Amino acid sequence: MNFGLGEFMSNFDRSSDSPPPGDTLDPITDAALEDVLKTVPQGAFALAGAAMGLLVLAWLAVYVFIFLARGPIS
Amino acid sequence: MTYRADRLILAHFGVAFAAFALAILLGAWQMTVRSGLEPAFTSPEAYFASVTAHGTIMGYVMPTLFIMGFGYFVSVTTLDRPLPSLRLAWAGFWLVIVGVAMALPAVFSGKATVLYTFYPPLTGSVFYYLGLVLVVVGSWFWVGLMIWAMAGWKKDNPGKPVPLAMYGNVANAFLWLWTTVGVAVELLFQVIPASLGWTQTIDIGLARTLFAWTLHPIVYFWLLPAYIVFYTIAPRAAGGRLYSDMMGRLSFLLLVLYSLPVGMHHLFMDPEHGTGFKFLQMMLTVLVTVPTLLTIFTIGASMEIAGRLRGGKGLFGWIGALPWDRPMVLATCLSFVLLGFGGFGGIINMSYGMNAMIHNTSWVTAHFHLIYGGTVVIMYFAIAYEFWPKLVGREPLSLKPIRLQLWMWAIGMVVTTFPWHILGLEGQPRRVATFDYTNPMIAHWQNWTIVSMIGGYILLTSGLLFVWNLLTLYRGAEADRQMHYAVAVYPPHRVPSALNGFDLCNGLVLFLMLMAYGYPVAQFFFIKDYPALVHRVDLGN
Amino acid sequence: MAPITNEQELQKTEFRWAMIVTGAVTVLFAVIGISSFVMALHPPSHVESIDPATVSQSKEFAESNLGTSVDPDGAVTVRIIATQFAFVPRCIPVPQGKPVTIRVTSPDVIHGFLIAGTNANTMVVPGYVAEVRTVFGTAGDHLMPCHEFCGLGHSEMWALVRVVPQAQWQTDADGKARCDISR
Amino acid sequence: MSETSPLTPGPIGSDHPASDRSWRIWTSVFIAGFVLVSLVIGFVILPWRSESGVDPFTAICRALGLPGSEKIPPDPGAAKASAPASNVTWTIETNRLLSNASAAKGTALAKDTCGACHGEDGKSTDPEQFPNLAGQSQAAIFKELADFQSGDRKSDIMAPIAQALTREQMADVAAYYAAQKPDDLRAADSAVMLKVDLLAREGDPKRGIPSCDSCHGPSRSGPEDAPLLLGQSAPYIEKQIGNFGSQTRHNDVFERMRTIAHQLTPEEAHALAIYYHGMPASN
Repeated sequence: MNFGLGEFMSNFDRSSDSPPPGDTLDPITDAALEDVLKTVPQGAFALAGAAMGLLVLAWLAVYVFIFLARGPIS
Repeated sequence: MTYRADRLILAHFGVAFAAFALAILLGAWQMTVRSGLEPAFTSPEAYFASVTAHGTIMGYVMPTLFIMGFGYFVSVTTLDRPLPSLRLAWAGFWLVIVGVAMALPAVFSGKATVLYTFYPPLTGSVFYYLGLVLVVVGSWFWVGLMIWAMAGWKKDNPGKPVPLAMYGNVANAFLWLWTTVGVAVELLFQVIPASLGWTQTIDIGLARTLFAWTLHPIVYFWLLPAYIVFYTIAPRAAGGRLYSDMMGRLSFLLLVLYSLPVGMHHLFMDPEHGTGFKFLQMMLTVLVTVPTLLTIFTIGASMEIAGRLRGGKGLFGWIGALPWDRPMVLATCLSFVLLGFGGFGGIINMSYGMNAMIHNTSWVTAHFHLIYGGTVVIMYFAIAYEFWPKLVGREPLSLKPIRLQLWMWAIGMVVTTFPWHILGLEGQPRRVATFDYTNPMIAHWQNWTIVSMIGGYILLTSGLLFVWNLLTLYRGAEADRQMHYAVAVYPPHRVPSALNGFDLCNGLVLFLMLMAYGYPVAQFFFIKDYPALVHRVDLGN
Repeated sequence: MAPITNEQELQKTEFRWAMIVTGAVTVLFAVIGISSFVMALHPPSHVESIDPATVSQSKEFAESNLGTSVDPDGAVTVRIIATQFAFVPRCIPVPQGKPVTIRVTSPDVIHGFLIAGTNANTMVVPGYVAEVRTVFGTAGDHLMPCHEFCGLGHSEMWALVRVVPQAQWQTDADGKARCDISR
Repeated sequence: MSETSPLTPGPIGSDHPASDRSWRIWTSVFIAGFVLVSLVIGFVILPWRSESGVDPFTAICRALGLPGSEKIPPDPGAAKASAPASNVTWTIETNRLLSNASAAKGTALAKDTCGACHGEDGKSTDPEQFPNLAGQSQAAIFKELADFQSGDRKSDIMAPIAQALTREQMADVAAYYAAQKPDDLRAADSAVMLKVDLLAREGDPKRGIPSCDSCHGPSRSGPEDAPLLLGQSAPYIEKQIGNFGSQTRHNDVFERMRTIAHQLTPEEAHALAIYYHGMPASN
């Protein structure tokens, strides 16, 4: 499966950010990356979503059961 | 290679961590005093001089020097060119050192017991304030050099995206320039004239509003290096790729944009402002959570890439598969956990009316120890461990003491701050040295304070272990001095100018600052208010 | 979610996450906004200036007029002075379940107080009379410590708020109510 | 391994200028709109609701924080307000009066009137009755003289003397005595039981008593008019604590000393007096 290499290769210039060839620390091959990208953000979505949801619920609980319970303020 | 900037960066880090070690000792001692276990020197003079020193070092000396060193390292390694002027960089450094050498003796001699937030009309020795002004002016040298370095690079690389780490670094430089306006005006035009005896009174409302201008964005100035490392170093350390480079640029922009016009949430309980601008700044404070929430997803995805590349399966299998043995990965994950707890404390502080529940209680102390002391400082450790081989040319002999130090810091921070949340809700006031634990209403506070103190001693051990690690561990194999930053899944080829420079950002910040602070600051020049008489605290012989 | 094969799809996931973040942030806005509107909640923001140097000469904050006073129309007003290193008065009785207005100022430096277990909380800035309006729900004694650094005596600066049930609430001839801290 | 992932740049990252301008427009519109909505809610909707029964204009002025737009509750007690404890007010004028005072002019006054009892060099001829003034805080001497003059502090001896003085003269003589060199003493901490030593240096959170040193110590971090105590004679200090406790002396603004003295036991008062009487710093 190629990534539509054809017409894009021509106008593609190597940005300074990508690892220089022969870089030992980043041996990620495109095949591995492409395979991983099949499922990637789902885990982060679930984790970040759960964390944020927990935060909002905890905030709501404190707001209603502790703050509002302690009487008005103005 | 760091283009002969190694000594400059090591000097910044060295002084920063030496001051850090001293301030950690003070912190642990203060916790012992508060726990009612009667340590030596429990006089209020000693306690509040220590609180001033702890705050001044942890708030002004250590982070400013660290961020300057961090900025020089990032600038030299990402732009792959020497600093625009090494001499100016050293000049800025020595200005900061002179400032510190002027401020700290005044604090330790008890002549400036006004805490690091000054609290006019309390007025201390002029050397304390002049010292802090020199620290800020010295850091402006760093700001100029960073902007100059990026401009020089962009001229030589027209149209190419600025490397993400440098973009965050310059964002921090602009943020710091905007941030210091408030405290500089307050010091130069209000507090220093009073300290020199030129004026008899100080307009307290104006002084507090100007300090609030600085008080919130300064914590984002401290926070940005941690975010830069989340985006540009941690993904590579975990063996993955940065999920989205563009989201990194967006987060840095939003952090600069929304951290500046929100300082008045420190003045919710103040009687010199109406509800209108407090509400506007509360609304903007809610927006400042957005870049952080975007970051936890983007970095989560980057870590997920690394985890799955190492064989992590299932929805959360990638977490276990991460290389936890690497300090940068361990620190990043611990930092996010502390960010969760600290952030929870923060969104409660900001919620308009609810601020009344916990303003100036131990809840606030817990919040900023978790966010700054936890999330940010643990990343400062990780950054130091990551940069040290590049600076001294030697790998660490073993990673075990490093991991131990990071774990102890996170655990110590949790043990110290959790009791403070409970005590905060029960109304334990801030900055009180001695409690009457025989009073049945607060007797049980002592148990929680002792737990916090134990956390404080864990932090003390961890902090000293950190300095010990830096001094002794880096004697291993020859290190590769070349710094490698994370690579994005889709490296950017061209980025819209709005995300490659700061003109739009500065324009919007100017608009927001005018809307958020225009009237609140201007009002003190035309409403009838009564300035308070200067109250000297440096009269002792 | 569809597998990512190019940058647009990746940015679509970021966009989707941004929408969820917007949703969460909107929940915060909504709860704060609506509860502030419906229950008229806002931080104490009564702006009234007073010359701190002559507070000791003022009629309203004269020694005899400090403390809790019930006006003829039943409104309860508490006048407090926060000065270096004591609240005056130190024992403050307030009726349970009735709206109370606390007016407080400082003749010297910045103070601040909170009444433990309640939402009463304010900074006390010299040059301004701060006003806090709340209702005390639970009867009993509440600690009222100074929570802003005001000098070397800050740790010993606290007062006691005694929430008196409606049945036992009584004031003297001119509407003043007092309590003794030792009992 | 191919050099890098040859994937196409996305729409937002694409390089034609249109996406660049759209970024600027959309962010500016969002921020301006957000600020506008917040202002409308913050200045119109919420204030109108929380101060119902008031016209919108006043509600907006209150939200702005314009002084004078606030509703101040009635204050029937003000009519029957008690007289101030002391007529001395720490204004800029008082400060200027004290800082411009000349110790030289004060010397003459000290020689012919005050010296007889307080000693020309500020060391009292009879310390039990007349306090030592050498090295005392100028503000404290000035305030006591002003209180003797106005009768806020009763004293048959001092009343006629103070009434003959003008405010400038009081400031001058106060400056003179403040400039005199006191004996070189230190607190007599070994002569008193520990609890009192702690009370003087660290205060007692149980009774809400701040440390005596926080106001009367060298740092004088408390109110302006708090006198230095070290070197004062023990009987004189004990008598003053007693006077405050029994309210016979009440020129302490906001009852600061009366509240504290009322809670001190006689033994504590006696021990504190000895503590501040002091002992020669040499031994």
